[in-house]
Amino acid sequence: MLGAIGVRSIEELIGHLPGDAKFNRALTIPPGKSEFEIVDYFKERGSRCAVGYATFLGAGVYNHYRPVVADTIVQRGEFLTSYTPYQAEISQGTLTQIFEFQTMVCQLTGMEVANASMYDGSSAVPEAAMMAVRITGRNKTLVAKTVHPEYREVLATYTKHQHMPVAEIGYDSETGKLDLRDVAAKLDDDTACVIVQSPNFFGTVEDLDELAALVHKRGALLVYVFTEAVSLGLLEPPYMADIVVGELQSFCISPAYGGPFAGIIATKEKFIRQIPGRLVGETRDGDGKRAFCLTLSTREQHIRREKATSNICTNQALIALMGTVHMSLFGKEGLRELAHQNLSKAHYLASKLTRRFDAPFFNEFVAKVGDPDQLNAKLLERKIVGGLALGRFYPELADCMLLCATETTKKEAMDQLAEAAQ
Amino acid sequence: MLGAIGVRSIEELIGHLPGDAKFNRALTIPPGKSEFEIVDYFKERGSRCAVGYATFLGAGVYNHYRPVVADTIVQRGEFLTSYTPYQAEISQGTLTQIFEFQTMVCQLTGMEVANASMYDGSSAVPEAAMMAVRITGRNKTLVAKTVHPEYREVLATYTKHQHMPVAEIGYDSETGKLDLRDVAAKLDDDTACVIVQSPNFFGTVEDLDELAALVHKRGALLVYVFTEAVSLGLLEPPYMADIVVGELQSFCISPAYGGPFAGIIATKEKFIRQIPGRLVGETRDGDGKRAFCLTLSTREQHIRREKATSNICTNQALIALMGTVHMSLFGKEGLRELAHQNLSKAHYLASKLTRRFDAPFFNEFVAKVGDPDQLNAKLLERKIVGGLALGRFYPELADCMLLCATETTKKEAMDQLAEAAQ
Amino acid sequence: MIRKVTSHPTQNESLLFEMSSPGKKGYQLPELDVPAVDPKKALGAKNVRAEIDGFPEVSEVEVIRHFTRLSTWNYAIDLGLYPLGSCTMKYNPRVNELVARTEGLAWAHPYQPESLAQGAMEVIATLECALAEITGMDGVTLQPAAGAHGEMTGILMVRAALEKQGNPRKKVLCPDSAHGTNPATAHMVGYEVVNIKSNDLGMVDVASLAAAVDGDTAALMVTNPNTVGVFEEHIVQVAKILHDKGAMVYMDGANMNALVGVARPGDFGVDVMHLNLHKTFSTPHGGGGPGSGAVAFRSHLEPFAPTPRLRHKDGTYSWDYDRPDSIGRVRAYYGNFGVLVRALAYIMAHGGPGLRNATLDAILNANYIRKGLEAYYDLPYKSPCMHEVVFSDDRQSAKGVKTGDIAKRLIDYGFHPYTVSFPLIVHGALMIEPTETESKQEIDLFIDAMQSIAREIDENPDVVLKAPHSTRTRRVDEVTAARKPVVRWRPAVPAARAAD
Amino acid sequence: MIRKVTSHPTQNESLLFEMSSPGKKGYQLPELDVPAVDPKKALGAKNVRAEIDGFPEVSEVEVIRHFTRLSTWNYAIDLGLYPLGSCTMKYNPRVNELVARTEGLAWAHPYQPESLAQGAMEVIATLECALAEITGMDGVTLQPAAGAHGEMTGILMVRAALEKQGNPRKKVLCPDSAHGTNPATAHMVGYEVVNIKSNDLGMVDVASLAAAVDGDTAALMVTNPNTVGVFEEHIVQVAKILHDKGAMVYMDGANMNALVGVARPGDFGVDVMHLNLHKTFSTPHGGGGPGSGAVAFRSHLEPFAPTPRLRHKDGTYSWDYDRPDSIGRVRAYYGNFGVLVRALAYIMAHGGPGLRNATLDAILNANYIRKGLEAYYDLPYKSPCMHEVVFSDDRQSAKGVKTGDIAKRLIDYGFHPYTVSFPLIVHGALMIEPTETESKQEIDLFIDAMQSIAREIDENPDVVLKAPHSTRTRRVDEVTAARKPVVRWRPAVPAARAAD
Ligand SMILES: Cc1ncc(COP(=O)(O)O)c(C=O)c1O
Ligand SMILES: Cc1ncc(COP(=O)(O)O)c(C=O)c1O
Repeated sequence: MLGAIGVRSIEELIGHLPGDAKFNRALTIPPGKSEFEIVDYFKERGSRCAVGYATFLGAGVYNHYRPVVADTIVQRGEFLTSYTPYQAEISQGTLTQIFEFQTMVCQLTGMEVANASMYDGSSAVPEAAMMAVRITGRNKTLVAKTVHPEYREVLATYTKHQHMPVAEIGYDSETGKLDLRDVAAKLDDDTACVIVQSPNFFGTVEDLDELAALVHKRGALLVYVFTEAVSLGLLEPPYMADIVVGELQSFCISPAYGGPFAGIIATKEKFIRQIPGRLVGETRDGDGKRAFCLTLSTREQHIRREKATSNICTNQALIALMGTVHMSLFGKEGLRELAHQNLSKAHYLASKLTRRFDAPFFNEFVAKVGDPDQLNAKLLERKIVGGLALGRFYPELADCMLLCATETTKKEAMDQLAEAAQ
Repeated sequence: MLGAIGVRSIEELIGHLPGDAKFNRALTIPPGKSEFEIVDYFKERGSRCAVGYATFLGAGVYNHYRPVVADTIVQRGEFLTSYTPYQAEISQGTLTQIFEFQTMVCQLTGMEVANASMYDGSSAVPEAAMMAVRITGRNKTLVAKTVHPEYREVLATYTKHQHMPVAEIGYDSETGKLDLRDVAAKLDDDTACVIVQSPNFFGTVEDLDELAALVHKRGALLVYVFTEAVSLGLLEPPYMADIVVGELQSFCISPAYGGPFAGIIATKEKFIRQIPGRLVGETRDGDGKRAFCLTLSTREQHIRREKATSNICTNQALIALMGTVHMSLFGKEGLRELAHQNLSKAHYLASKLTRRFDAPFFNEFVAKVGDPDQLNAKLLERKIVGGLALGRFYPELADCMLLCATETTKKEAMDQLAEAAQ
Repeated sequence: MIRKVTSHPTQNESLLFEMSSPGKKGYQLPELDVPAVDPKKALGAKNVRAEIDGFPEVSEVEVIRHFTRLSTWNYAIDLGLYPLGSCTMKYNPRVNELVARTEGLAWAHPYQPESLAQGAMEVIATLECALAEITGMDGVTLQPAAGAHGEMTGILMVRAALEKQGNPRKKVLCPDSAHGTNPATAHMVGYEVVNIKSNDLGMVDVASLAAAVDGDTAALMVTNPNTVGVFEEHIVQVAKILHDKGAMVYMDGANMNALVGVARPGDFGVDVMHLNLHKTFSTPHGGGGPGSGAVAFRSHLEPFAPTPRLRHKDGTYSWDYDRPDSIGRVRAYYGNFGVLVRALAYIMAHGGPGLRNATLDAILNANYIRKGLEAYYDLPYKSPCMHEVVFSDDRQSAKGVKTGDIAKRLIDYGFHPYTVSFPLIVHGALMIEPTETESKQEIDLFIDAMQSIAREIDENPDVVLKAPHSTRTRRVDEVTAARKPVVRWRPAVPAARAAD
Repeated sequence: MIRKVTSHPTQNESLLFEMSSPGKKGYQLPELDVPAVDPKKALGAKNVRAEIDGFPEVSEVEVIRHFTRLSTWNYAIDLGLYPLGSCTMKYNPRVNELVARTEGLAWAHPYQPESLAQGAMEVIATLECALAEITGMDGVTLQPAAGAHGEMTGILMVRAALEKQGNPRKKVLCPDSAHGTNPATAHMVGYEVVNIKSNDLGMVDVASLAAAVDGDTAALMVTNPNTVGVFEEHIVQVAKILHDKGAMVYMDGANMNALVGVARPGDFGVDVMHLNLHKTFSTPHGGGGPGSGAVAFRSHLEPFAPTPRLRHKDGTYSWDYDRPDSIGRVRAYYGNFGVLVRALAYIMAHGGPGLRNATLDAILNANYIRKGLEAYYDLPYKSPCMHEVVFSDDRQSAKGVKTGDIAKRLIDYGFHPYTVSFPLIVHGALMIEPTETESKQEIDLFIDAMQSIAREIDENPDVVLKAPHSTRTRRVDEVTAARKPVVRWRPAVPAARAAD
């Protein structure tokens, strides 16, 4: 090849790099390791990460069963090693699957349109707020304190320099639901949207009807956030919301120390041109057959540049595929049954502890336990990872922990936890 | 569907089964379990099987690294879930791969033709003997006592009712090699073949030239057996043999408590019509393009019935595919390097112990250890599975164990073993 | 009209040997942590080989691509209906692949101490019990590697038992509908094969059987349901005829998918039988194996079962090698363990009730196809069919179109063909077995395709005779392949000198 | 002549919603081991939804087949060369998929006690160090989920630093060759975007840059090598121009595959940059993600990096949330950890020397293609190219054939097309990046195909204008798709009432 190019050495090909820009020593990274040394390396690291523990952690990342089939499918090279489906004629597999994904997300959330995925639930929140700002021409955002604390941090980071003031809505200390009076007080004509999560960070199911009425009366949009997708197997979907964002991690995606996950954003048909990210649309091919392709890309950065709806480019396609497979496998009945098992397990656990809030909950709830750290330490001795001590995010709840039970949580573990909590 | 068939219930479809042949109760097998209960069940069973132990066991089943790629490929549904390639036009993937497999087996063994696979190394031995009987029209078989004991048991089972007397050849108690004088003594005009293994069960590399001369002078065939395929990365292939059979387990196939493995059988071109099992051959398709298909099936049971060369039908195709991938990945240099690492490890280990036999060996050897069971018990405490106590198969070697070291055997483990053996 | 497939480009690919370039390899080993040994010194110069001529030299990405590309040339269950009669091509659950890779099981060495193999031994014991219950037999051995291997094991056990009684006898009877492995097996065990003709219901003709059975008869090898998919209605009587003469009944259990939970060979007189776990119990065919030919037997044959036998005493499992009457080993170690794990997972997933339902669905699907096609293809045997249905090409061959041609045309319609020209008692057989895991949609498309082909044969037989038209490889010339067999690649001339 | 592909039937498949049948499901849960709760009681009747209208109802085998069939409609790296410029479609090693599934890592919860997450934290720390060494930077954050996300993170850090100095400034400069995410990002961080035109070597025009930089300039976002594959030869001077005015240099590291081991942004004046681990470090694209947009920065920007930062003290790792000057979080938790595991595995497998060789091979392959095609396609910039080469369709458009048409025709030749119409400064761009993992054979076939297409355009442009001809889906109508967007399936009329 060198001959064909007309150089004597491969080094010649970088001969033109200016000396002051060149790197003149070897990287301090050790020489290549063999496949099996690499496997051993990660096995050893993994062995130091709570293998064999029961866990009651939720708080946005949930332990659910992962059907084997999902992994079989995402490992097909045709899905794993293809790029964003720019060339429709040889990407119909991915395009068709994304179209199915968009449809299932709509069915699940009660919305009319959904995109191909967002980075995760947290980054989808500011994207929803920015979308609301574009739609309403207003700039203020109200967000419930019961929205996942890290999601709110991300919202703050994104909005800081976009002239998008953000105010927080308190919660009712009896029920853990957002404080409607506080909403009424802070809602004004500059308010673009109100962001609420349900089940909220405390696991409490929010009442949306009144809130929606209030918000819409003021001409603002209601943004609904979920972190536990399984809840939508049982919970009434947020028809009254204008934008729905959430995290699909619960659908076949392993916790993986926090990522990669898949965020979703869904909305009403009329707002479709303001939605960020990739969209797959139905069309016809030269023979008049149904086909799919990326569409409305005039919203996107590669066409619109600084005027784009977002700078998002690569999203979470393969993870969204896992979610699609999950929804396909469980389907109509299965997802409901899955949600029902989660509901039942969490309520069994709650029945043995003191709940901090009195309100309906799905598979998470806040328990009053005195000293959370002490209880968790006690549990670790029994190879149980306890709940999330809430003081970290809510000083007023320093004596509480957030506990989660899913279909994977065994009765014995719950009984052990209850006993330790006595 | 019932309607279309014209029955009212599915039970009606078995209504014609005679009452005395019907099963009138429910199976005592418990109701269906969920995927995750099944996964847990086998995890628990697996956890009771020497996980995390170093091992020095060989004796026909070897611990080698399994490149990840092999598993990726055998899990492609197109390979995993297809049948024997009867319909060539939609089976060229499998057919082409088998043709490559047959070729690599020939390159590895120095033979001219090979089949698509046998059940395993052990059952390939009697098939070779039966083949020799068909070729020579003689009926006696001589087999070295240094052929894997379980292989010899299988030979006995297969030959018992086919008028194929089998006699054993002793070994030289100094070198562990087969006793040429004993061959000379037992070889006669009724002898169809002499079966020798190299490296033999003691790990000793046999001298084949003299043996082959002796055998051929008497008009018998030489059958060469191997249990450690990796040895052929370094050892001179048995060009002088007439039939080569062996076990490919060392090529990417996990020990799996003894199976599934893949046996091979290879021979000279002139004997091709006497080879058992499936053969893939090159041909042309309707457009004159190179294509592959099953061939010479007139040898096989579905055509020849009782006159077939063997009753074998299903073989070990998917396992042979793993072997093909292994040979492709390592290739010319890699296989030699792999063999060289095995050689070096075993010689390091041997240098710290007392060898029973004085002869060249590959990655296994017999060590004099006094009381093997006692040593193994000591090693188990250090999470080491020691060698195979030989008394079980060779009473005269009751104070010896067969030890194996491969590229996976770590120096520290060998040092520990040596120290324990002091 | 072809509704099921559309053409699309698939990658061409040469043989690995043709794409090798010197020095390439796809794999890296860890550094040696002990002194490197000189092979010539250690093994003796004459024992060290030269480099392996023509062996592949390719990179990892080339390997992945090579086999990925090849795979796209295959049809598979994962792509659609695979109605090979007698092969029971049902869906292979993926969880089975996962559990078979459980570390402790996949890496268990057959010689590791029994104390460190209890988990693997329990898997074997549990499967043996389940299969005994399913077959109604008293014992099971899991050593045989496939169906034919199981047949040999079973007939060896029969022979050993008769020998023990003083006379091994001379003959094994096989219905003319039997699979080729049956007579081939009988022959390997030293028996003379006597063919028994079937009656016009496709069943063993009881009269000719009774006539054939005598003091020299060792056993009958019967397949039930037989290879035309018909249940042997007189099986109990058949068994009695043999038992009365001191002979035994061997059942080829390849078609057990029609009986699980519905009828048990142990209840209708069978003495010994094999199961194809790679058929009835969903372990993947893998392009031709691995399989497992579990053999189930009545207690009177237990002493003769292969060595070793698994024992369970006070909570621990052990291998019993003290088996004076055993036929010995039919293979090394304990069987295709990895396949056994998959079969047990399948049984656990279904459970008793689920297994029976699977059987009924398999029978339902076969009868539905029979109904859909009997107006188009000749049905040689009118008896009710079980899990598979066998047609003949009688009507079509009148127009010069044979079962093999129809099969090739099915490929254009997007299906893998049925089993061609088996069983031999049906002239020009089309042997169709859908299995229970096929949906009505898929089966309807198949029926539609078969009907459409029947019409094509009336209107334009040529399109069928020249099929397939849409595949990357056109109809292959099997005759030439067999005339001067080329079963391995060889380097082109220059390199040829060097060729091994 | 088309040498690379042959057509073959691929299975048709409808949407899951169209094949559902009531009551079917592909999955079974364990039995509930606690009392079943009544949802209406627990949640309140009005909070319990009706069944999900139109949601799939299919079996496991239907799911496997559905996605297996769909997958066969895709092109992928595993099938062949995928020369999308700027996307670095290199081979994705399979061992990375295995290690990413290591139990302890795949199942680590982001909130589990740090004492039980040390292994995962060590992986993150080790990768941060390796990337700092590779980029010549002082620190790295792995929180961003993709390149664009990394850009936002980096520009936010720039802004925070300037703010801390008292003035965030107003403008971010982007060369007209920049990727769309650059201006879009600058805008999201509240900056006005000023475009800088490139000179006729395809490089930033130093003069116009110098003219544009002033006290309102916050930063320059430069891609190096830039999007025409050319190394910015005056990069050191460029950086100085900005630094002299108190502005900073952000580097888009999407093209880092051209520099690893050869040049380090930290050495040529870059203050902050992102890396696309899903490009340079081989993590799979998965049809559009997940990725990871690691951001590397000089020490003066460290205080502003996202919260939390990983700390290492006396052998234990911990997360530091006490970051008063931090820009805050750009996402929840710590980043796309599973992607980080893969990237680290890639770096370990190559090692320092291997990484540099990969870079050189990538450059070699690009130059080889350039040589092979420069006689056939117009090369707008004659500067030496690095890892990718950009042609224009000048000559071909004269005949009415555009880069998009040539791309479609490449599909018939068995290749995925190059990047079409980017960068915008090249009219009708053909942006070709082969990467280092392609063999000479594969690249020669590509060159041969591109030459053949050039000839076709001379002889018979129509065949190119109407391409692709061989695919199961012919050229799709993107215009109609956008005119009245249908982005979800809806049931046919009857069910429609019920539709949500
Ligand atoms: C009826 C029948 N008997 C026996 C066999 C042989 O089984 P195997 O191929 O597993 O050896 C088969 C399988 O082809 C069969 O269909
Ligand atoms: C030059 C350049 N910059 C930025 C990006 C954006 O990276 P990502 O898609 O990971 O957000 C890309 C990828 O398309 C790119 O090619």
